Amino acid sequence: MLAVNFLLLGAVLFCIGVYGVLVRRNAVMVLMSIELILNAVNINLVAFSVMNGNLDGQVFALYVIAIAAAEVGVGLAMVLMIYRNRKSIALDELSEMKG
Amino acid sequence: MFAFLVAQASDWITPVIDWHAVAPELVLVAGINIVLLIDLNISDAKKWVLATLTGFVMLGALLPVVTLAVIGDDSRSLFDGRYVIDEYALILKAFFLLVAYVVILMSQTELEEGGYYQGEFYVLMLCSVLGMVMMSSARDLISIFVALELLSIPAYMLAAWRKRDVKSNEAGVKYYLLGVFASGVMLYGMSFLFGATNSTLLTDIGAALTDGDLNGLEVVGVVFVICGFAFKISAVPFHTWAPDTYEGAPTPVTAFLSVASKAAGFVALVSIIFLAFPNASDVYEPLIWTLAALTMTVGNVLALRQTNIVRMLAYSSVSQGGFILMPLAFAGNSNAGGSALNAVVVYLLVYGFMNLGAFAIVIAVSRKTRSGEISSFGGLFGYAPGLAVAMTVFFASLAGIPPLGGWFAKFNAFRAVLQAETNPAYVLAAIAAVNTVVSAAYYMRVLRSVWMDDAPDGDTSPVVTPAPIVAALGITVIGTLVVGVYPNAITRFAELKDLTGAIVP
Amino acid sequence: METLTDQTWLLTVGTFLPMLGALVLMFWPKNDEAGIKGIGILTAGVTMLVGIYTLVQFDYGQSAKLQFFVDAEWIPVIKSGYTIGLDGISLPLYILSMAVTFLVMVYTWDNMPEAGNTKAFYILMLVLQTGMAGTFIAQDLILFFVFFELVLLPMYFMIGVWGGEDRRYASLKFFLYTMFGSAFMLVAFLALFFQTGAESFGFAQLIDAGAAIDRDVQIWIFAGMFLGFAVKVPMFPFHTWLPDAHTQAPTQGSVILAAILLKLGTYGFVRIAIPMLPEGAKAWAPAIGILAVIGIIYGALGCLAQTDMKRLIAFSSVAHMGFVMLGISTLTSFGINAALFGMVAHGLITGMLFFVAGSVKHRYHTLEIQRLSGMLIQMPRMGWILGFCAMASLGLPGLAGFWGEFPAILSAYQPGFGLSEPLFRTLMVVAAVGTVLAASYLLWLYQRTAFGEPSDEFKGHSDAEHDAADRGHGVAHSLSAAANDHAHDGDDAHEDIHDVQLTEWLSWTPFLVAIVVFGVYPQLMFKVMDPAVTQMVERLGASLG
Amino acid sequence: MVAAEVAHLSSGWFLENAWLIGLIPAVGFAVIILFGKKLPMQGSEIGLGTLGASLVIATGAGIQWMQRTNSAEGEEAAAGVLRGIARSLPRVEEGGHAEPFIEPVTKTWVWWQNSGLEFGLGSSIDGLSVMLLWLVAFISLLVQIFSLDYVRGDRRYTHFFAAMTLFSSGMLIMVMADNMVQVILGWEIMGLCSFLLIGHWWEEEANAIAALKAFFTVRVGDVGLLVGTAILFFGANQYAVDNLDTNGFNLGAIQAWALSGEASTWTIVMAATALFIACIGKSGQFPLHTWLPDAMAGPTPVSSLLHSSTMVVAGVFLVAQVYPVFWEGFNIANGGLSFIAVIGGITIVISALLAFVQDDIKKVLAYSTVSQLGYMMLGLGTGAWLPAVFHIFTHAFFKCCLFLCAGSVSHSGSHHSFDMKKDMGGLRKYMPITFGAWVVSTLALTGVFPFAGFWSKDEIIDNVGNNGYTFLFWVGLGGAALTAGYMTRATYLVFFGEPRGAAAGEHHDEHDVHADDHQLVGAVPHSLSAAANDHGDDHDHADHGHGGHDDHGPHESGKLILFPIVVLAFFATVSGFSNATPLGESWEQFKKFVEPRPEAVAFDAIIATGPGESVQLVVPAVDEGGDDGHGEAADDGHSTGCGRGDPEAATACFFPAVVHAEPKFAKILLSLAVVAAGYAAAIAFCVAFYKKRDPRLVGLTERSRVARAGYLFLANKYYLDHLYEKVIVRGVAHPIADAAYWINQRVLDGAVNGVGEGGKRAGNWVYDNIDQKLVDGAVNGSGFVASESGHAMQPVQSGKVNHYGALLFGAAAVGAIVLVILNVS
Repeated sequence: MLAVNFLLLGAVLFCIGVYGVLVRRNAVMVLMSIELILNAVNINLVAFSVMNGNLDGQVFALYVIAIAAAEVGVGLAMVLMIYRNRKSIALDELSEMKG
Repeated sequence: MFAFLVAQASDWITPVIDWHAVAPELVLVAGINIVLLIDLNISDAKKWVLATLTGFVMLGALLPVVTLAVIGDDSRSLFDGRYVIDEYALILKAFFLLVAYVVILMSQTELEEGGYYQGEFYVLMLCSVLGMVMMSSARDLISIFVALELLSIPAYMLAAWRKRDVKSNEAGVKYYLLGVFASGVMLYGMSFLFGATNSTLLTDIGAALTDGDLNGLEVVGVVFVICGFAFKISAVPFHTWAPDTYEGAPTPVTAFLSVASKAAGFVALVSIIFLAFPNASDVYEPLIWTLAALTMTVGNVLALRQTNIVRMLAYSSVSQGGFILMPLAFAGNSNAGGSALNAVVVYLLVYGFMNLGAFAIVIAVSRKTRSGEISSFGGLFGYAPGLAVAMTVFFASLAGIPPLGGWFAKFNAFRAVLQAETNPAYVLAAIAAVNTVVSAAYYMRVLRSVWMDDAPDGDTSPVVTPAPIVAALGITVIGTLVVGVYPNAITRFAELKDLTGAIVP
Repeated sequence: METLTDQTWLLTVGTFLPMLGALVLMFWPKNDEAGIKGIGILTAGVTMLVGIYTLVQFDYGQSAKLQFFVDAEWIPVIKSGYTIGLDGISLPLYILSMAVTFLVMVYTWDNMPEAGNTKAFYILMLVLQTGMAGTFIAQDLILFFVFFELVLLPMYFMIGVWGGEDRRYASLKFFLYTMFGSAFMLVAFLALFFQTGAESFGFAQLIDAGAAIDRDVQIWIFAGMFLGFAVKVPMFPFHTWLPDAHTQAPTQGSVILAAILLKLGTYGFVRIAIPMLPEGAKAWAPAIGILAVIGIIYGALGCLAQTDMKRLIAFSSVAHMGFVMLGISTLTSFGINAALFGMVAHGLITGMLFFVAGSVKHRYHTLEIQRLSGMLIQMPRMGWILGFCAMASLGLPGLAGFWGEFPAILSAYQPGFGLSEPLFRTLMVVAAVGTVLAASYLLWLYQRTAFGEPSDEFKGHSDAEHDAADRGHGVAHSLSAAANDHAHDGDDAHEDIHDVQLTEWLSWTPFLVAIVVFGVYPQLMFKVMDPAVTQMVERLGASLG
Repeated sequence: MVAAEVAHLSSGWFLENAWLIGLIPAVGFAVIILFGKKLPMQGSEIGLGTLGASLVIATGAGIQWMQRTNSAEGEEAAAGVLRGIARSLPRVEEGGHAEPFIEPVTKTWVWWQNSGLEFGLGSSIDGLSVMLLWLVAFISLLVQIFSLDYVRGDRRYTHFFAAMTLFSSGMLIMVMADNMVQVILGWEIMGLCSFLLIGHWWEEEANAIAALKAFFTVRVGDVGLLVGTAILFFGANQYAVDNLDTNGFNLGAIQAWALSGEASTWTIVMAATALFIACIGKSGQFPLHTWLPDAMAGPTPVSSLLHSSTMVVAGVFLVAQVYPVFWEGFNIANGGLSFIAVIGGITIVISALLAFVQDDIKKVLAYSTVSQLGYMMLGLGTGAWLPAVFHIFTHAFFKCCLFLCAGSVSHSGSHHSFDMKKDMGGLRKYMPITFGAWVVSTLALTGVFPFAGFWSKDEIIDNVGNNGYTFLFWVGLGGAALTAGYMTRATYLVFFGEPRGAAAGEHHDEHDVHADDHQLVGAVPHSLSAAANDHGDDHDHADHGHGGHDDHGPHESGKLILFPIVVLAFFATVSGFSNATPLGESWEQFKKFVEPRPEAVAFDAIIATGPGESVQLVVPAVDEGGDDGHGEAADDGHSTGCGRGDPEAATACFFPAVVHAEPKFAKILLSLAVVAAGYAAAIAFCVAFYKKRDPRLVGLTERSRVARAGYLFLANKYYLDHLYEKVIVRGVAHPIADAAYWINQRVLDGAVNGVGEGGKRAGNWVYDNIDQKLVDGAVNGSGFVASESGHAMQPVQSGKVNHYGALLFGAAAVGAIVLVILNVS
């Protein structure tokens, strides 16, 4: 069945995204990886909605896209802010607080 | 394919909207716009107006909640069951609004003296509260997701509110990245649930999931969704962001996060578990059991090590989360189900009072000491007995000592667990019992320095506590005491019927 | 269980009146010391009067029944009510708690601990009193638990704020220890409640329903309660908080701790654990008996090792509570009567001993036994009072202590409900040996502190010696000479060591009188307790078959 | 025993209200403590007054008890003539009917009740108790009179009298007790007073320690009392409740139960053993006797009252009181070699030997007391109940008298020293009255005809032999000889020979006396006495007396001191005749009035009115088929009586049928001879050793060395001295006695002290290692573990976003996988 391929694609994207979040030190790259995860989700939703013939999935996907945009906006703003304060966006330097 | 989509789209009926039911949300929306507009054209000197205004918005939103509670005993359901206003929802809406009101009281002076942006702060606060208020009515994956983001995204920004402060930035970024990541994981799980059950409506999902014949898709979906909210309620091992964020963020925001947004997470978790997973107890019960045990234990032992009071409170709120989570592990149990719901709600209410109170004290004292170290509270009893006594009330309550609110909350949690009368229940209860003692250790250590030590630098000038904070303290102290001495005050709320439409296992 | 419901207001008033006083004090100007003390003492006094009125109104003919019984709604959700009542078992302790608090407050008039802040001190004592009194009248598990825990915080602060050098450690230890016990106790309560499926947390229902639970479950639940109560008693090996707490606590704290707080544990056994879980009690009785006797010997040995007077007294309470627990563990009405008597007696005697220790510390600024000597020369009255209490404490017939010890030992000869006789007879003999040890450490203490000449560092600072010196001027002898020299040289580290003073007399006389009265005529208490205890044991027998 | 007839028992006010005897001094004590200091005589008058009152009542009670006894015998009392002849026949033979058991007169109130059991407090008067009541009241009164002068000016004069009075009250309460609890009450009160009075001069550490030792040692014995009471209670309770309408604490019930044959052997043996351990402690029997000599640290009146005549016989009294228990427990009936007898025997010899090597006069008397108590125990242990009790009576007089004489000597003769060798000698010239009293009492103590000791002690020895304990019989005789010996030695050292030391009017500083000899308690160090002394003017009479004042040498004591001595000496002379067995039954007042009759009593007779007021007694008549023989036939007559077989159904025995020996002239002569021998040897020894040892002696011995070289004749001349001194004394007396003393000090005493020390060590060890390290360590350890585990987890909180993310996703993934595996089949 076709849908299975979509799901596999979604899974792959998800894994790439997770991998990116876990290993990348660059804040922007992490944002990107998160976008990948969200897109994996979207693909899943759309695929399922087609599979089950149920529009809700696509509606859900639209919401996700919209909110993802908002999130990225906030995220980039924050990245900018860090950059201003410490001239670097390397995440592993963000460890003022620990323990 | 397209044709069939059109066919789907064709029979669209305009949903009937019960305006009274959504009045609280509407008031908040209106409030957001008003505050925004006023903020645009008002001199910095007058910004305090905004605080007052926001406060009134909260109370204004509380009004329809009250009327709803008074009039409507039967639950109102909108958008064919995706948005439900029942007793449970109303209690929590009221709770969120009240908490937000107290937080605003706490933050006013902080913002004025800290020289932060004020208007935006209140606007974002309102947005976040709107998200929470929606969350308590949301009964559909989509609306839950939307509400979740609505309450989270402003919170990310609030956490980073002290722009110039590196710690604050760090707090915001960590919170943001992990939050988004967690919600990504959660969404992935949701997509599976949707795929497996072909619905986003919780009750439909609940109908579709049944113990015994669950497939991998469903299990993964359930686990990921729960994990997503476990992040929100900072349950171990999804708690890592909490201490850093709490420490870095402005204290009022910390209070807001540790109470309101955590509560929102619980609200979502409760409605999902009771409505969507009632028959997936084989999956979520072990999961939540483990989470609860881990959360209370790890939170406590880590709190023992802290020297910064805010960070200690962060860990303490982690472990408190464990206690709130505890009853949910037996939500599916035929004996304990009902009282588990009560236990969670009651605990949330009490927890709100005492934790906010604790943070209010921290704010009030640190205005003088300018330090977050526990040692800086030394001799407080000497020069500010009032604050010291209030602090004693909150911390003792957090430790669960009668006759303060905390004991009743903990008692209810124990009660719900033991009502299950199963061995896992007894084990969990024993773990919790030990944890109450461990937690008492660090709460009492703080009180010890408050009562028994001398002021670190011998500075015993009295503390000036601004009126708003006094008001906040008043509300929280009274709440804590009343609940403890006469629990009926809230138990009558907690006598909840099962959530509307919940499938009783 | 039948109840008498006349004058239902009495107990509530007697219990919560101190809270009222505390409330008033809260808004009283902080610097008005006298006013604060006055209000505190007044409140306690009025409460005491209410207590006396209760004594008068109590129907001794029916002391087995709960009197002044109230059963009001409190927390319907969890089926817990405001159920209070008083019967022969709780009456003595209820009154004792009132009397002790009152007298301690009187004592405080002149002997306020260094840390100051009279206001807070009195408020805490009043809160403490409510907690203690409430525990003894509560007839509902949850209510009992609330009161039981209510005493924690005040005592924690009392030790922590007004205590000795090591107070921070001692207070936290006390708190966590007790908290630990009561956490498990709460779990046990709930388990009991759900296992019985009783329709409320009221004692009566649970006593009726408890016996129905099957044995193993009872044993487990009893274990939980045992933790809670045994820590409070404290029984070996949960006793280690006691010496620290006692040693560090201010005199007032030690007295209240010894006189009342320890009794909460034993009272819990008699009132809750044993009646509600007969099988569990029967299964645990040997263990309790053994631990109790270990406690007796162990506490005595601990005493022999002490160099600090107060710490010695603290260990002695471990030993004495051992006798109480031994009596309880026999599950006979004889033994339980003895235990209840022992509780009151120990409260009076050990409380009194702590008073004396406190006053000695107040005068000598030390409790090191080596440094104290010749107290009889320097403070004859104080010395004799100490001797009197020591004699009472080692169980001299004719003084209260004996009636706790002797019947307890006696009862162990023939334990109830087919408990192993060889075991308990062995315990009896060991306990009897314990009385000898008691004699040895108490007399040893007395001989070293009271007898002999005053040690050089304190020699000649006491009023008594000065008088002697003044009288003995004509005769040339070393002591008065020394006294004169010391008396006359100007700069002098110690202020004069006075004998017993007015407030001390006021607050001690009732203790001393009570010790003698109950010692000479124990019937006063036995008559009250006996019917209630007998009834309880009969129920036990009924459910144990 | 079918036919029965009715006898009437009279009663009277004094018997009914005997409880006052104990109560009055108790009240007196309270008064003295509270107001004593304010009274003109500082409270002493209260003590004297109350004891006087007690004495009056006791006397009245005694008289009425005799009437009560007589009233039971009805007309037969008239036929007293018969008894002169047929003295030793069982009373059955006389007038053909048995003498009934005379019920004690009891009066009790409910003292306390526990789980339905009611315990009484009051008085139960029978022959034994009324005798002792009178004795104690009498002696206490005399001793207090003595003390008036003896301790005048003492800093704690009032406390002294308070304690003395309290002691009397305690002893009286114990003696009149009708239940074990009351016995314990009195018992412990006495212990307390003993502690207070021995430590009366506690400023000196030696006294304080002696007091502690006394109390502690006795307390060790008291374990036996508690345990024994418990065993008896639970043993006898059922029987008592069923039959006698009382409970297991009641003494009568215990007696009846013990004789009823219902008691299991194990129970009764354990009970008897436990109780006797208590008596060993109280009555200073071997091996717990070591506290008694040390107790001499107390003032002399204390020694004379508590530690010789009254308190220490409490143990003996207890044995006599619950005699049936021991009778059955140790199988005395069938001549079993009882624990009691053995201990008694050992004690007699051990302590008598010890008395030889004492230089402190009070210690000689102390060991003598121990030895005499040994006699009493020996008697009780061998079934000679009557003589033993009688010996309590007589011994009280002469031993108390001896102590008072010693006190008088030290008071006026030896400058407060009690050291016979240092400070005494030749005092008879100065203190004739004291000397006379001393001699009389000594003769009484040694059992010389016709003094008191003779009638009691010889009766004991006689009966011991008669009951078949031949060996112990000889032990008793030997003891008598030793007694004679050491008393002679003491007498000689004190009153004969040349005055030495203080007696010769020398002044040595008391401090170095203390320094070189610690036995010299009794005197108070200067500093204190002066500090203590409120009124410097009557120094001369104060106990520490002449310290620092010029001294007019030894002289006779004042009247207040002499009066009691003389009175006691008188009784020491005559009291023996109150039960002069050899003179015939009409003299046997003790046998008639004190010894309970071994006759069964029907339950209903007791329950009917309850013990007490005049009752109608059902007297079982004895079948005429009984033997009518004489002598040993008498014993057969008894061999079916109480304590020799179970009593009839529905009847109870309260006293076993003990056997009374016929006095045989031979035996009397024998014992007199032994005593005489003892005297002879001792006098010879003293004369040779002490008197003839003048400077000449040394020179002579030197010459005797030379003589061995040549002058054999001269050498032979002093051969006797040589023999005496070198061979007999060094070779015999010293080694044995020294050895005994060595054992006493090192082994026994060491053991007692060792127990204390060991306890303390154990305490330290347990506290340091177990309590602090183990138990407490565990507690603190747990806290440490918690906090450390927190420390271990802190690295997880690395602060790095990626780590957090990894943790987050890892947990989710693991959870998902596990649960999938669990749930998806």
